[in-house]
Amino acid sequence: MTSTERDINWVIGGPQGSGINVAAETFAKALVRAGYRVYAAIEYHSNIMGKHSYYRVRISDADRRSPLGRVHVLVSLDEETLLGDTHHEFPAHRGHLHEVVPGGAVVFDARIGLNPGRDDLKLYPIPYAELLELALMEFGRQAERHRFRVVQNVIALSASAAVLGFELSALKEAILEGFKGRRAEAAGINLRAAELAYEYIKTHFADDFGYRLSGLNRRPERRPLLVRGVQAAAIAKIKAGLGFQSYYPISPATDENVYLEAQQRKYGFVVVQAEDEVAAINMAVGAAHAGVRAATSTSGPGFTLMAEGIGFASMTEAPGPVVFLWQRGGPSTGLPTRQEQADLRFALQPAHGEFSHLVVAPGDIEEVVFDSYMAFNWAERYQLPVIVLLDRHLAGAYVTAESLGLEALPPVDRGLFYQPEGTSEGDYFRYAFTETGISPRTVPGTEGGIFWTTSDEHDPRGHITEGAENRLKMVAKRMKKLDVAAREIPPQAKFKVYGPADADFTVIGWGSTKGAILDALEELRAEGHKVNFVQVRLMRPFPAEELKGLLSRAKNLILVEENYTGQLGALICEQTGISITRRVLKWDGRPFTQEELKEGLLKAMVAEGTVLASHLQG
Amino acid sequence: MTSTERDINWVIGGPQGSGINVAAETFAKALVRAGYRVYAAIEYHSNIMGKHSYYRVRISDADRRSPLGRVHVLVSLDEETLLGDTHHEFPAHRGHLHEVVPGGAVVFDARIGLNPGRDDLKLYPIPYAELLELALMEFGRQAERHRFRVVQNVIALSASAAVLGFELSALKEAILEGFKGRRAEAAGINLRAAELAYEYIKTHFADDFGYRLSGLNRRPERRPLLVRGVQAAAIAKIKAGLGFQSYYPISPATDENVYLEAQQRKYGFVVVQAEDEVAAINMAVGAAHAGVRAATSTSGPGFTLMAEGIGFASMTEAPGPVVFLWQRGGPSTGLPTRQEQADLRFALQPAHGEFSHLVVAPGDIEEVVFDSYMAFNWAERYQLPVIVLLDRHLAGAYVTAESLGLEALPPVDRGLFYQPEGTSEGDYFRYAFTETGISPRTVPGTEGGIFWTTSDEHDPRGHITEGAENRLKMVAKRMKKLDVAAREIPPQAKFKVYGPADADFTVIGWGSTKGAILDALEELRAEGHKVNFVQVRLMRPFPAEELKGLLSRAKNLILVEENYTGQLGALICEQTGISITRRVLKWDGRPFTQEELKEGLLKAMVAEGTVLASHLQG
Amino acid sequence: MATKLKVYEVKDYRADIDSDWCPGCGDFGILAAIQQALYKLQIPPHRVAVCSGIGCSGKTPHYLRAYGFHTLHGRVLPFAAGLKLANHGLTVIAVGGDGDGYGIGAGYFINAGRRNIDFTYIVFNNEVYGLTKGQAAPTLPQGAKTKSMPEANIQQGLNPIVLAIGAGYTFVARGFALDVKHLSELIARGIAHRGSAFIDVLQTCPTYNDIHTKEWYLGLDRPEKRPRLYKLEEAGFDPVVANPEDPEEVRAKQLAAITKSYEWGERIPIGVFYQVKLPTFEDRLREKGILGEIPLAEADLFRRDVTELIEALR
Amino acid sequence: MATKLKVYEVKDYRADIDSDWCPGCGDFGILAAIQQALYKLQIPPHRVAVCSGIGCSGKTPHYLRAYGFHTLHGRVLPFAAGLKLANHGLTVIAVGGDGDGYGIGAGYFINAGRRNIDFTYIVFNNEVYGLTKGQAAPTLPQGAKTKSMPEANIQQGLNPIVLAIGAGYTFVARGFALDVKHLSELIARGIAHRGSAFIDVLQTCPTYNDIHTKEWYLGLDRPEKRPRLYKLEEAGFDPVVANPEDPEEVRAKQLAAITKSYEWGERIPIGVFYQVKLPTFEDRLREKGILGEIPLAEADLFRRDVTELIEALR
Ligand SMILES: Cc1ncc(C[n+]2csc(CCOP(=O)(O)OP(=O)(O)O)c2C)c(N)n1
Ligand SMILES: Cc1ncc(C[n+]2csc(CCOP(=O)(O)OP(=O)(O)O)c2C)c(N)n1
Ligand code: SF4
Ligand code: SF4
Ligand SMILES: [Mg+2]
Ligand SMILES: [Mg+2]
Repeated sequence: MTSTERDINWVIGGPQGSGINVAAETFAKALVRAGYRVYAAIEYHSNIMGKHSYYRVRISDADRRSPLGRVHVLVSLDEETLLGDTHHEFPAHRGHLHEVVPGGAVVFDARIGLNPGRDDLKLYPIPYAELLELALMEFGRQAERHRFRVVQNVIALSASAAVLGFELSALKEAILEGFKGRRAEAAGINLRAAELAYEYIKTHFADDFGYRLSGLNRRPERRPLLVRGVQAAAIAKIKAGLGFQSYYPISPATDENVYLEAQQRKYGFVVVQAEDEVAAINMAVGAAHAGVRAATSTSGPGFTLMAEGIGFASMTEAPGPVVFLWQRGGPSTGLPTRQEQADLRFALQPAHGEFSHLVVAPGDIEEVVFDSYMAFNWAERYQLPVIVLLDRHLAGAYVTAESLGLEALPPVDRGLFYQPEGTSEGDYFRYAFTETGISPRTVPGTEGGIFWTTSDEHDPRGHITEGAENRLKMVAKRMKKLDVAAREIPPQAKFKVYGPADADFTVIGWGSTKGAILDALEELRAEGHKVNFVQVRLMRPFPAEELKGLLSRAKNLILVEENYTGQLGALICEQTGISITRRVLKWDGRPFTQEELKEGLLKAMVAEGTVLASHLQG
Repeated sequence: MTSTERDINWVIGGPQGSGINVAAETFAKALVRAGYRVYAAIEYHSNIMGKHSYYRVRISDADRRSPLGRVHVLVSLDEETLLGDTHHEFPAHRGHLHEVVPGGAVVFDARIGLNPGRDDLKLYPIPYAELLELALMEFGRQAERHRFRVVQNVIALSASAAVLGFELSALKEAILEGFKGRRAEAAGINLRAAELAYEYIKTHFADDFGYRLSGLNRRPERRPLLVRGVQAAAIAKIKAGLGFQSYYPISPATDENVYLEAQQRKYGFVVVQAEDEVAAINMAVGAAHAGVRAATSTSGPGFTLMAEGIGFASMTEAPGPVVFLWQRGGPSTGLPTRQEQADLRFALQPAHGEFSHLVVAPGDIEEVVFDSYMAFNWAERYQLPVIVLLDRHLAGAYVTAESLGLEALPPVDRGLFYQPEGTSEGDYFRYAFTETGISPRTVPGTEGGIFWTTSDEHDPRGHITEGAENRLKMVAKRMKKLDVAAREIPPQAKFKVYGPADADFTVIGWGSTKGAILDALEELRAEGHKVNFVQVRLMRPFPAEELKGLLSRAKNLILVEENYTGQLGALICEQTGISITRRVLKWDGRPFTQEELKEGLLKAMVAEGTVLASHLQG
Repeated sequence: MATKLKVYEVKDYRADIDSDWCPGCGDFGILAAIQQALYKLQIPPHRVAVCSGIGCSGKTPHYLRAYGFHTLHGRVLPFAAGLKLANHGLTVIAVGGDGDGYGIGAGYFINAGRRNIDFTYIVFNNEVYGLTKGQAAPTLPQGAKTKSMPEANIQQGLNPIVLAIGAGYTFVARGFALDVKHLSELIARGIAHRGSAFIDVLQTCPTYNDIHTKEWYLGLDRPEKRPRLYKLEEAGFDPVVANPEDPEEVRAKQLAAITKSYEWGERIPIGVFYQVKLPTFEDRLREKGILGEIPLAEADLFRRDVTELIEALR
Repeated sequence: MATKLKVYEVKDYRADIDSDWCPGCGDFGILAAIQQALYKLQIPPHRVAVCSGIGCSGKTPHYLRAYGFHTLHGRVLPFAAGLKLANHGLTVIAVGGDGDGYGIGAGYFINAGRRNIDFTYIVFNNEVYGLTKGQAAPTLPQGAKTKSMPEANIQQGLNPIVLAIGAGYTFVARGFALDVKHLSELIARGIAHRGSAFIDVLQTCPTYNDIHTKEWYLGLDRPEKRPRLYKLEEAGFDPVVANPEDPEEVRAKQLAAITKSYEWGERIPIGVFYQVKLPTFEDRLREKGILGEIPLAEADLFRRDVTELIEALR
């Protein structure tokens, strides 16, 4: 039985600000505690309150990395979740009712006179308000019914748990956790509401739902981590010795910054909220030159403002910063809270002129940790800015994982330092010409290590010069460092190959699509297709020769990207001359569901050309 | 006799601010008036006073587009011009004495005890100070000798003219022109100084200089234009109907802006000096949306700050602006006053996300006019920003030309407009989906034409929406316009082929290197080589198919670029899969001299690989 | 034009699309005030261009029936400047958040003051970054901690009125989002003012700002329930420079405005702080003979004869 | 450290490279003043980091023997902020032009005032864009026309002192480039001041600014040859807030400074306009328990145990 058939997809939807995220995350935690594996991710608008959002929790007995499109249990807090906003001049979505599988369950507010227009669903109308009223009555808090409105989430959640046959006790335990500190007083009401909803299902509906959790094997003994990319990146940065982070609020990078801010005290580093991204990047460059490991974190619109500072950092051979670029839907302000992989091309040449920098793109949690950590080693070793290219999907999706792989990380490498003999810097040249192009550095404060630096072209001392001979050597010196990096960076950080070497079809992708690709490939292989996957990780310096060999031996190539133009495809052609004629793309602002990608790949196997793989998810 | 053998290269050098540019430009004008053709360009530092600068005037009887490295007449105002700044820890140059051809002339200040270290030169030590003193005496102005210091330029110039056998009267006429208005009172002294210097040569030196102007045929009857790129671009913009230009001062774009500022009154348009380039681009986008033809002009560092605004203009489908990017030495602040072609890659993807814009790169004055003018037609027809990619060499080098080719320009095309029926915009959709992706526009102020626009993804009315279906269509709509442009833009605006179709070697280049390439190819062909030249003009949308056909038929390809990485080469490989294995590059901040390029091409013809073609010009 | 005869109703300034602001957001008040001001002045909707930055406040143009430009974060002023200079016949209103205007846009806020282009700039001052979930904005006082912030604000709040005066704005005012009538009058005055009119609007953000709330501004937290806000005009404050030629008076009025701007906490002034009639940027361009009466966007600039420019090259 | 014992001479602060400023440029005076201030305070050269923007002024660090960072146009303040926070043990000086600081850098100039990081910011105010050949800078008065400008300045000049006060700087001063002794004292005071010290320096640009020249500042154009400049301290002006806790006094001193800043033309004050002792950004970080005594750049941050963070994910 393939994963799509075996897994159970629980989806809750409602207006933004109504608390569905709390309900979903509580449920995800409860499920993990109970020994299931989950993939959980929210889709929401760039809006604070009122617009439609929904949260998918995919329940499995093995780690998954992509959302499912088909829905087994749909939990709705409003009518729009069921039928969409079709009353608008330009409706944004058609709701989720049509995504529910035959025999699937729909939990909804009994007040809605629902006509599903299909008879293959199990409908669970629940009197949210009445049940809430009951709970409040027991605590004599009816007067506060408005304030406790949000408890309807717990009611809907608990009802759906009952439908699925998930233990009430386990659910309550998870709910309780949400009410620590000053929120504790509300715990009772929430727990009681959960009980009432659970009982309501048991008493009013037959226990005959077809998709049971019991179909999945559990391993309660080994509890995995439930982690999102922003957490993984932040932890890796702390581990790497982050000393300074500057940022300007922007989705989806904000969560990483908020996480780091909360850890400043304990680990002793500084996070500064700058006035904009221009200030953020320049603060980070200043901190890097001062000798700390510095970083900044943003998404497309902010990154575009950092362009100037990245060129500056590279020109002055600053040992950093590391720039975390969490891609989102573009161009311009675009789709602030949605997924896209459209900043690769820009990240490769983020400013005018020719300069050296590194670009690495992790595809899963473990790689986020590895790359985020190594980025600092590389920044200091090669004295250049490093861009870690991630995305909204990787940032926000919770996945289960055995570990973050911190144990396996190489030691901290701070690169070459100059050891002054005397107290005068007479024979110190910050930009000395060397074999590797890397010049031993000092940090401000070092006696005998004084240097100058400038964004203008400069001589080995760091003073301005426009001489032709020096210019030729300095440009070569700075660019040479990329060749050294290309030699030293480990192969698995460049690209990875998954699946049989002799596949009929080789899928090529990067970043978070790795999840959907691996999930879909597992299914395709189960169905007898011989497919493998080449995941490109290091975008600059690009492993052109290695990849060229690999790809030219492949039978058929299929490019998979979440953008319109196929940016990795263009990069591969630029670097290897190999043009990929089968492409599965999507640019609708949503990550591939496993079904979308599988279907897209099947189409691509039949004929060359570009397949748009979108089921128009809400 | 090839052009390098026939032409005469006159070079004057001295400290910045000493007035050599006036002397050189006066001489150039005088020569043109006398019927010669000239190429004249200055090399100078990013400094206001004191650093070494020099001005080359190449004298020919046909239009040339590139500098000569060999010098026939070297006119020096200081010792550094002769021997360089070799006393510095990191000398910037070795002076120009070594560039003088055997039998060449050196005009210098008699006070310098010059030991040229070679005996094949004709030395003309001139007592600058004494001659100036004489002139001042005749006018009783000795007291002001400090103020008139600069007259030494005229003395040196006139002496060199005498050496070359150029008519004094013609020279005086040109000098006189420089003293109009409040400067008129100084005319007499300058003219007298010129006479004294001229006589000094006649009386103190034998009239036996080997390189005579008489070797060149003159056509005094047909006086050509003496024009620089900045002037050509500005005139074309005015002709195109420029209504608004915003800018922030930056070399080498400033001259274009200064030129335009001076024409505001006469032609009725507005030029605004903004507080930075972010303001400049956004002002221009606002003006474009308001319905005028808007532009901004900058170089690399400023362009990087315009990145955000370009993505915004494209996302909102503004009918412009046209962005003039005058490339200079990068990265970062780089080499502010020097030449480089290193912003192509960045101009192709100047911000995050995927959006449509045009990039066109003229290679000579005529193309600067054509592209600058057409850019506005394209911006309005396709409703997107257009980047005209030029460079410091094109901006600053004076060349002679018969005309600017304004007569041949197509009519103004403002694109599609929506004609409102009623006074309500009920049925107007600013971003209506159409066959071509182009939606008829209105401008603010139009009754019944009200629209909304946003940098967020939007629906046909211009209101924010995050719907998947609309997203898929809107992205495709915006990108589709590139296909339409690719169909409609005339072939000669895409690329041009010069020379025999069946060449053994095909040189590929772009931008101002066209000058050196054509000059060098003429010479190579004269020497019996079968070479032709493919000049790529339209960088986006890239004429991939047409070029692929052309290049795959070529026997041997040689890439020529003034940068380190070979950016056009990478673009060609990305777009056609053709990788060019012979490359002639330079990144020393100076344009190719005809000799450097010729020598480089000859090397490239013998073996594959990259040739660095630099003679380390001062 | 036909439009001359037509009388516009308030609803003519409403776009038929529902807003996505939180219930009770102060932005509703500012939106209504803008609509009423335009109605009061009877400016035809199609002669109005409303430009905005990015933020909750940035969504305003979508809810107005007028040419709407929802631009970039922090760039609304340069955009509005270009738009106005290209068509000086339009009524141009720029709106944006406090983060948009005083944070990322501070450089443009300051330098726009040096031009006095004839437009009105309305800042939605809610002391937080609303759309990004409530981080501290540049106007939030140091040490303040809203419910949305993990810890107290480490940066100082700045004084927009002082900055506006120092930058050279010729009309400087402060309004309150929930006093729509007063605010609409301020906005109408700002629009009527020839030159750059700056209006800082104290805006409540019930979702994230639990410090300076409606209750707080209205003094409902005080025993005597006396509003903290008071109106300068009612306090007999005269912000208008009678003789712009007189540097003494200009200085005096500017200082008075700055002095007033320091009042905060127990008594908070709203109303016009400063106004002076000076040539606009457009006037200066006209004076130089660069700009004519016909807006550039309506002029025919396409039959130019450039022979003179070409001949100058010979 | 050994450095403690050592006595530094002025020449120890000079880099052995010749400057490329024009003869008679005011920048020479500012350079000398910085060197003398450092000498006066005997700060070891290797403990000093001088950061600059781009412009003639931006070249300053190259001529000083100290860690020199010649950064980007308009970005010197954020760069200096990051550098200082990464190593608060260093003496950090930021320099730049008026275009650099009040034009393209205005947003950073304003927002840096909100942090009070312990550094000194010196603006070379020559009213022109020197390195780009003399266009009007944001401090040039409207209507003024230097010899380098084709026509009179169409934009207003801004008042840096008012902006600095409004932004929150805790030390605000103005100096004159050609009065090296007085300027070096101001700079020394600025460096000694804990917090962000802002010094606007009236700088002559003989090449492009023929309006506010040495002669003009010194009043040599006047019959009685009386200098236009006078020293605040000599005029008995007291800029220092005695009790920072007292909002009344703070306001009063700020207003006095602003009032003074409006004096221009016949009498131009130089000296300290305003000074108040407030917790620096570093102090605030320490208060929060985030920053320790050891500068981050010198701390060992590489043996962190993150198990707690990982366990929290289970
Ligand atoms: C360049 C850039 N950086 C960051 C963001 C993310 N962002 C969107 S709105 C906003 C701030 C909103 O605060 P404010 O300007 O005060 O407006 P409000 O939402 O409070 O009305 C930010 C930082 C962005 N859109 N663009
Ligand atoms: C982003 C950017 N835009 C423009 C320039 C060109 N530029 C160099 S210096 C300068 C202004 C110099 O004026 P100011 O800051 O007053 O310094 P000054 O030369 O007067 O000391 C400009 C615009 C640049 N280097 N970078
Ligand atoms: S977050 Fe605040 S400002 Fe934004 S809409 Fe909600 S209440 Fe209004
Ligand atoms: S241009 Fe002015 S500021 Fe620049 S170096 Fe020359 S005199 Fe000094
Ligand atoms: Mg706000
Ligand atoms: Mg200046």
